[in-house]
Amino acid sequence: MDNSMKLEFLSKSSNEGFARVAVAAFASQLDPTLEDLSDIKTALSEAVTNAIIHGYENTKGIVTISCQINNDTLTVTVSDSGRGIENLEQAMEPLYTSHPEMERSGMGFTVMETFMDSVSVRSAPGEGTDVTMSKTIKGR
Amino acid sequence: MDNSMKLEFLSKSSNEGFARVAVAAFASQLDPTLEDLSDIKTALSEAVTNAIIHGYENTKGIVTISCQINNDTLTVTVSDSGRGIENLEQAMEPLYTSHPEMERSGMGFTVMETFMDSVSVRSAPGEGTDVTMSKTIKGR
Amino acid sequence: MEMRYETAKRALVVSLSHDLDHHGAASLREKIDYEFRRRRARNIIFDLSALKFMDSSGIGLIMGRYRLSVAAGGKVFLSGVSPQLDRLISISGIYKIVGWAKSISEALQCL
Amino acid sequence: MEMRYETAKRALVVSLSHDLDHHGAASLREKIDYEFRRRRARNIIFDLSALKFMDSSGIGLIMGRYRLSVAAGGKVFLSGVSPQLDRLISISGIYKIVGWAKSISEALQCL
Ligand SMILES: Nc1ncnc2c1ncn2[C@@H]1O[C@H](COP(=O)(O)OP(=O)(O)O)[C@@H](O)[C@H]1O
Ligand SMILES: Nc1ncnc2c1ncn2[C@@H]1O[C@H](COP(=O)(O)OP(=O)(O)O)[C@@H](O)[C@H]1O
Repeated sequence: MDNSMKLEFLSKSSNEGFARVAVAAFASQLDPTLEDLSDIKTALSEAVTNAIIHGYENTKGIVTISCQINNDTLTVTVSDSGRGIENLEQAMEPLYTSHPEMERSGMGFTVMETFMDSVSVRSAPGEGTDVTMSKTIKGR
Repeated sequence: MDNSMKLEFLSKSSNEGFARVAVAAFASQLDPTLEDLSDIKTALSEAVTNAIIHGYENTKGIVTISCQINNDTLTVTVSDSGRGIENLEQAMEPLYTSHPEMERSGMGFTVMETFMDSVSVRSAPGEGTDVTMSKTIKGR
Repeated sequence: MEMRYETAKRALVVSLSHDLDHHGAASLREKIDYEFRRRRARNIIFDLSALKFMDSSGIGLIMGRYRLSVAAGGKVFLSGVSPQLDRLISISGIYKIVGWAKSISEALQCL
Repeated sequence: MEMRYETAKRALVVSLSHDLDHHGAASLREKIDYEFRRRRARNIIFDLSALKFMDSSGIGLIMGRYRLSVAAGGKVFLSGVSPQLDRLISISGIYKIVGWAKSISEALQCL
């Protein structure tokens, strides 16, 4: 492993911006383009927001972000120990959201899949959710 | 406690800049001035650099940064489980450095004390060092 | 965010800045809806040229304002869309329901 | 970082940018010392106007270059010092041994 970091913070929405900046600063070591960085921030923001609003349902919990750099690849895992996902297939469908009344668009997982090279989700109801995403930064 | 975060990363010098950006992004929630932010980044950079070069002596280890916001006060603890400090009084003297050949200036602790409101150090030889610093951000 | 109202076109022009994420969306929504109702507006133009970051919470915000305008017999336009934002908005599919314009004035002309 | 050599004053002008911390200091030191010796320079002017961040590793770097210049019978000047940097440099005490100038040209005149 070339480099790694782990970030834990309270499930407050005011930490969403902080989490994006921290992960982008870590990812900068791969010399990404501005577009790469924006992709990473957007995908991360989706996963962190989901942990806060769906995982912990706006109650107090800890969100954990682990990042690794291996060669040119950044791997990011966003974890919560919140309510978990009962029907993962349905959750990952574009436009599906369990909270339309909160004006969620149901596009979170689709955005992660579009902006990262790979996304995998492990979730158990009552235990929590881990979302692992990776992206390879092509040398310029 | 209003907000808190914990950051762990490998003791690589390339993480010094990342650590500064992450802590500054977290501290931004207190609406600090640019001068406050610069003070916090500078003090943090001293403590993180010390953990990497003195604590772990450039070998592989984990540096941990814990941050808390209580009302207007930011408290930051930088910890390593490296070699520790034998003579703390001497270490904290301005201009004292155990590594003049690495062009260390011996000003690290003095900078932390000047740029933060309080600094306290707990260290045990062979076990590691915790540096805790705090700064109150005056409302503008 | 800054808002202004174009009476002739009954259009609320919402200029977004900084980051549009879940954290900021709720208060933006409240302010926009308040102004929309107070002015008895029909149309909304989102000027995104000064926006630094947006994720799918922004898509949700735009979709919600679309419903509001449609209910008032109006339209929603987006202007100042950067290439990066364009990718996000494209995959969301909302270009099927909201208009796109190069600038605020072009959007006003389309109304 | 950018360097240029002022032959008339035997001065190496080092313009620093971005962040000067422990991570970057070693390679900067190597490059400056190489150029200093290659040019048979005597004096060093550090232009700090584009520097975004510096901690005590920068103080160590400047002190080390001071030793190099003194050994060659020369001086070190700092120019473009922001108020924030000025506080750091003041507490370090190095203003006792290095000069200060508003600009590179003023520093050159002092040599
Ligand atoms: N961390 C999580 N914990 C629990 N449920 C989740 C989590 N992440 C996503 N979900 C579920 O998956 C659904 C789809 O997520 P997503 O595609 O991000 O859309 P949105 O966030 O807009 O609802 C959510 O509405 C929620 O029901
Ligand atoms: N985390 C640490 N682990 C072990 N020793 C330390 C640590 N931090 C500081 N020291 C000791 O204290 C001395 C003084 O530290 P400091 O004032 O930061 O100056 P400098 O880093 O320039 O040497 C160091 O030279 C080192 O011997």
